[in-house]
Amino acid sequence: MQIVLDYYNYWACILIMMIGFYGIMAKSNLVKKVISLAIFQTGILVFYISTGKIDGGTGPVRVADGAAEAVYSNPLPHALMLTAIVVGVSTMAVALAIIVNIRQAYGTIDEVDIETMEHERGE
Amino acid sequence: MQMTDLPPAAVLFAGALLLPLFKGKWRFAVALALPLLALADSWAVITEGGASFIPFMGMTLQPVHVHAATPVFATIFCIMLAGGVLFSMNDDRRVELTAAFVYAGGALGVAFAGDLVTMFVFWEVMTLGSTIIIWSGRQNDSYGAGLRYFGMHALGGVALLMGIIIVVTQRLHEGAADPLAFGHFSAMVDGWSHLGWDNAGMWLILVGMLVNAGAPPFSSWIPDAYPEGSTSGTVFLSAFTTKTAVFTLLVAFAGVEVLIYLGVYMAIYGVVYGVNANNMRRLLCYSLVNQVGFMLIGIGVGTKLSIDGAAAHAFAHIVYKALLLMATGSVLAMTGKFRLGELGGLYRTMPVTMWCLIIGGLSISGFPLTSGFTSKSMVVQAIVDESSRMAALGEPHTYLIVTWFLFQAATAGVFLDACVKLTWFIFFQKDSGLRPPDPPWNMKAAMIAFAFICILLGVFPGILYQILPYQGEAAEYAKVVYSLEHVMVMLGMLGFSGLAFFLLLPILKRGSYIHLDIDWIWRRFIPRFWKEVLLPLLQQLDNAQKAILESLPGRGMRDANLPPPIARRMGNMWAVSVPVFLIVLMLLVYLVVYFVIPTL
Amino acid sequence: MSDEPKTPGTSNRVLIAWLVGAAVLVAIVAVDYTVHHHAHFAADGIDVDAMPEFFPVFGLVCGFVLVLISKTLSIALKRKDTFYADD
Amino acid sequence: MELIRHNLPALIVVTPLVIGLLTSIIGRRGLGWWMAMGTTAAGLAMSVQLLVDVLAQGDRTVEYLMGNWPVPFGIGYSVDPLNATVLLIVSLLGAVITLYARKSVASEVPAGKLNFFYALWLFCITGLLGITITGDAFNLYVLLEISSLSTYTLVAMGKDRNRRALTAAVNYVVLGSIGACFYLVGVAYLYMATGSLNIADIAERLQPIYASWGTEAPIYQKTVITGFAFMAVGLSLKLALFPLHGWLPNAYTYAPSSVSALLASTATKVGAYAFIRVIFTLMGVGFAFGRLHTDVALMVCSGAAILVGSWLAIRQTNVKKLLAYSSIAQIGYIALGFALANKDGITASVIHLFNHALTKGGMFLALGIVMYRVGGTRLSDLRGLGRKLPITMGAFTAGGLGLIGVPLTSGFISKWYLVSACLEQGRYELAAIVLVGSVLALVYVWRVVETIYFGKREDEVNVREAPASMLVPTLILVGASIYFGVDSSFTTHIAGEAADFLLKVKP
Repeated sequence: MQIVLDYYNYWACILIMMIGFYGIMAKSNLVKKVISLAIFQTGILVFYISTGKIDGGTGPVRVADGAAEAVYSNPLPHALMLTAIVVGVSTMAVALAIIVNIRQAYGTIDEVDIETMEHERGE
Repeated sequence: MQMTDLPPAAVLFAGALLLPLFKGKWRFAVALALPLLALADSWAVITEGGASFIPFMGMTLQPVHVHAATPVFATIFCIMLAGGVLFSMNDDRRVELTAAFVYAGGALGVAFAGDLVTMFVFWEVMTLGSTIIIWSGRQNDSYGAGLRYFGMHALGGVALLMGIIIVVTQRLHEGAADPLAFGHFSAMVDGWSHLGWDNAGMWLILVGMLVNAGAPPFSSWIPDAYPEGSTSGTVFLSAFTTKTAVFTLLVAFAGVEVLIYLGVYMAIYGVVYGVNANNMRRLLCYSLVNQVGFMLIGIGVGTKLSIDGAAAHAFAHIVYKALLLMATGSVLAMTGKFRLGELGGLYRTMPVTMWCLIIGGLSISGFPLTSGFTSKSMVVQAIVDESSRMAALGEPHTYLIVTWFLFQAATAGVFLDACVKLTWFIFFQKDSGLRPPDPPWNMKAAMIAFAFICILLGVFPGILYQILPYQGEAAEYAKVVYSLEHVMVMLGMLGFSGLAFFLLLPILKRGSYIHLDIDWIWRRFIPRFWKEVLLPLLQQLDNAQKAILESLPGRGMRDANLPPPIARRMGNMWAVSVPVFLIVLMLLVYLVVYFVIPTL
Repeated sequence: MSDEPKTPGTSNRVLIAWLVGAAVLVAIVAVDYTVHHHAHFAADGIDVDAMPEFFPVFGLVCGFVLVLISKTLSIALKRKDTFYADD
Repeated sequence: MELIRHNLPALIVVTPLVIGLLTSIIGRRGLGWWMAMGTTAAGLAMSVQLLVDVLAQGDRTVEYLMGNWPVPFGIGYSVDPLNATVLLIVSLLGAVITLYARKSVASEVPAGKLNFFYALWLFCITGLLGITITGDAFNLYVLLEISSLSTYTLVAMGKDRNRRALTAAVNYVVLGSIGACFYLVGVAYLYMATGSLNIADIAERLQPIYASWGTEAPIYQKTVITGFAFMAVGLSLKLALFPLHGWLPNAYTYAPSSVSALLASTATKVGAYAFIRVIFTLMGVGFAFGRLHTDVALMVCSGAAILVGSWLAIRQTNVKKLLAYSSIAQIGYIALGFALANKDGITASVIHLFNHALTKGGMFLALGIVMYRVGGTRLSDLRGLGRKLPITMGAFTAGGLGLIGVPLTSGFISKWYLVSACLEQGRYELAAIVLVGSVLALVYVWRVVETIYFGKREDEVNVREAPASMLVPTLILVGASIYFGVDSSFTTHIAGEAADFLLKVKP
């Protein structure tokens, strides 16, 4: 029990990721799949940022000379996650663009319906 | 440039490239000259000693190397090709002739291969050439038979390649000086009895070679594929593949006991199936298996005399088997019929063919004054000698005695089969009403030439004996080969097995039948088993799996796998759900591996 | 198919051929009786092959046995020659 | 000149990126290909120069600091024999396939999108080169995504031929993103444990952590292990190692011909490289294999990949898909090689990276010609083409022989080393699997070859041999794959260097 409480932030991240996973697996609507993917990625972002958090730490801002010991959160994960967010957004954009094309080509964005159509076509 | 710099096989490959450029008489002249040139080159290499090396992956290839048995095989391969060219020349079969040169070139290449890789490459060249010859046969089932033939030999080739890779890497790890060397596996023959990972390479090489030799359970490809060649194609086919296999076995596996058992099986199998055969060329293919069986016995016994015998028998056999197939091919060409039941009475109009067939038939049975007698009796004598040597040492040798009796029985059987039966049904029995003339001059010339060689080697065995691997032993044997006792053994056996044929004539009726062989397993049983047992079973599993999937929540998961049967399913992972599920599963597996294994 | 098929034994030449064959066999038997055969496996006490007329008898028996074996097998293994083509 | 040479590691990545950007904004049609061609040719020259430089160095490494920031803080590029080889593979195949792409792409992609196509093409190559050269774990993720994002789009551009390209692409987006995210999670865990992102630096900082294991107070044990597990799964997916190959067959099948060739010959190779780098340089082979037994997992996966991939290839009726499944099997060979972790094994792996890129690239290009001339790549489309397209089909057949591993083709060399490595480790069952894989390869190659040469065409279309601009690249690749089978001294030399380099780096 202790391990759950101590690391509640990590467990929460894992929960978010698992929700995303479930969506990717179980939803047949492609947009919902992509949204689930975004949820999954968000879980990772939160996870990363929470690794940089230090109890009682402040923002990594230079404090006046002679002030008390400056304890600040690690800024690097934040910086990295900015890049990761950009990557995630790009992924979303590409995926949605492809889905728009799928809608034009098939008239549906339901994975199961598409598969059925292709199966009937003999692909 | 000296002649010895030129690999003999290259002459024939050059021929394969050149031939399509010529027409008519020139084509004939070139095709006939090239094998003779290759023969001259072979002998130049044999007398000078070959020494060309090519670096390969830090090792050396030796494409021109002279083994003890090389002279015999190189000589006969060249003679055979020339004879086959002569026989085939009236018929314009361009593809087949080119393929025959590639095929013979491969065989000649193997005979001069000093390392395993060169041997393998030429080995596969042969497979390619021979498959094309079968395909150019234009018989009913040429295409299918060629495919089966190719499949069988490709698999044999893969076994060979696997074996070579394993053996060479083992040798590299042992730090052998010449890891690629193609020579006798003496060290492995000693530890023969157990089959384990460490000598798996050698076993695979043996299996690869045995596939080409037509050893059980792969004997059936010979009678399946060879009769589908054209009249001349089958002549070429009969000469090279099995005999090259005999050559390689002779080089690598002399003295391996298991070859004796395989040889005995083949000798008996050939006779038993031959008696039932109705297609005259298929009958000869069965007797081909029988004769290769004799050679394997010779290799398996492994004394100098028996190896000489096996090599000499290969030489003699190529000649008389080609002769027999030329004669039956002539009958086929002139009548268009190949079933024994439909022939008969041809002695009236095809006397040359008849006499050639009889000479071939007598040779294959080892009748005195023919080549078969002088070659086969060496193996017989070697079995007796080895048996008495082992008896003196007190080693178990009962198997040699049994082998000797079965060997003699098969000899008697093959006379009944390939000589008396064939001659009787084609040229005598009832009159079929057919009155075909003898074949064109070139076919006759080829037959007469080969018949002449059969008699020549029977009367003057010394000619052949002096190019055998162990000439000393052969020369000793030449003094006793025509003892009265030897002659009477053969005459008594052959004469009375011929009598048995005529006594049993009433039950030897011919019908349009084939007889099932081991290949039934992969031609009929496995396909049927797959279609009627395994596939329905898999479909049942499929339904069960679908039921499970349907009970899951969420449409994507449930319907991820749509109707396609399991055969399509595995190849169609379009749906995202299954791969994603696998990702999670793999993560779990890795975590388990990482967390559990280090603590164990 | 010209005239009616002749069966062996109806013409003189065929009769002569049969007689020559029989004479050869008789001659073989006669000569074999005079030849001394060594036992090939004397060391093992097997001397059956040194008996007079062993090989003629052996050849005859082998001929019979092999034909009978293959005919027996034939009963079980015989198929129409279109067997595999039927697939 | 000296300036360029000094900055080669950066230039090799930055050039295609910048030119790619330019390509996407220029208006003139037809210019895109020229820019791509020039860039890839320059890239080839640079990678050759880099390889020469690396082999000339005593310690076999060339270090480069981005913006001169020292290593744990800035991004460092480091080139050693292994990634110099992979760079050569990527830029060589990139250049040759670009040469080929002009006509092929013009026939498969609408004219209005050609410039975008080549922009993405260059981005893809940028990403692949970047992954190979970077020495920074997070930078690797970013470059992985650059190449992946452009690849998704390139695959989707096959939609005008077959709308199935779209579904294949969206599928690839989802799976590829998950794979990259897994890798990112892995990096996060390692960052938690070590506080560094530079691969060499992480490896150094992991040493005290490893040393603490088995003692009373192990530090960061679970963190490090979990990180490795995530990384291994993420990279297995990028590498398409069985059973995580789900995205590959359809992506290869429905992408435009040139894209299939580029993907098949470079993308998975770079994935394999990244995996090798993580195991040997980051984790250290002694820890990854010795303690965690990753090698067992890898051997099982790659053995299954060889068997299942080949088996599935046999069952395909679309030749492109058949080659795709064959790639899965070939990836098995590569993974098996480095899982064995001895000199022969790594040599086999690296040689096979090279040989398979040439062979499979050449075969996909030959299929692209079929697509160009006949309009499809199903078995029925290839029937009887042996007479109509003798050169193309000859090249395809020669490539097929290489897949089987016939002597005197490059496939033979790789398999030779691989079997040798298996035997050295006493893994006879794996040697057997490798050889069984060859038999299965024989079957699937034979199926196609039989169709090509013995199949009868129903429609008597008049098909001509392809234009030289497509034939020449095909013949270059297939010819090279044969050449390196006959004279393997170059490949074995650089692969041997790479193996020595990797095995010297002990934890």
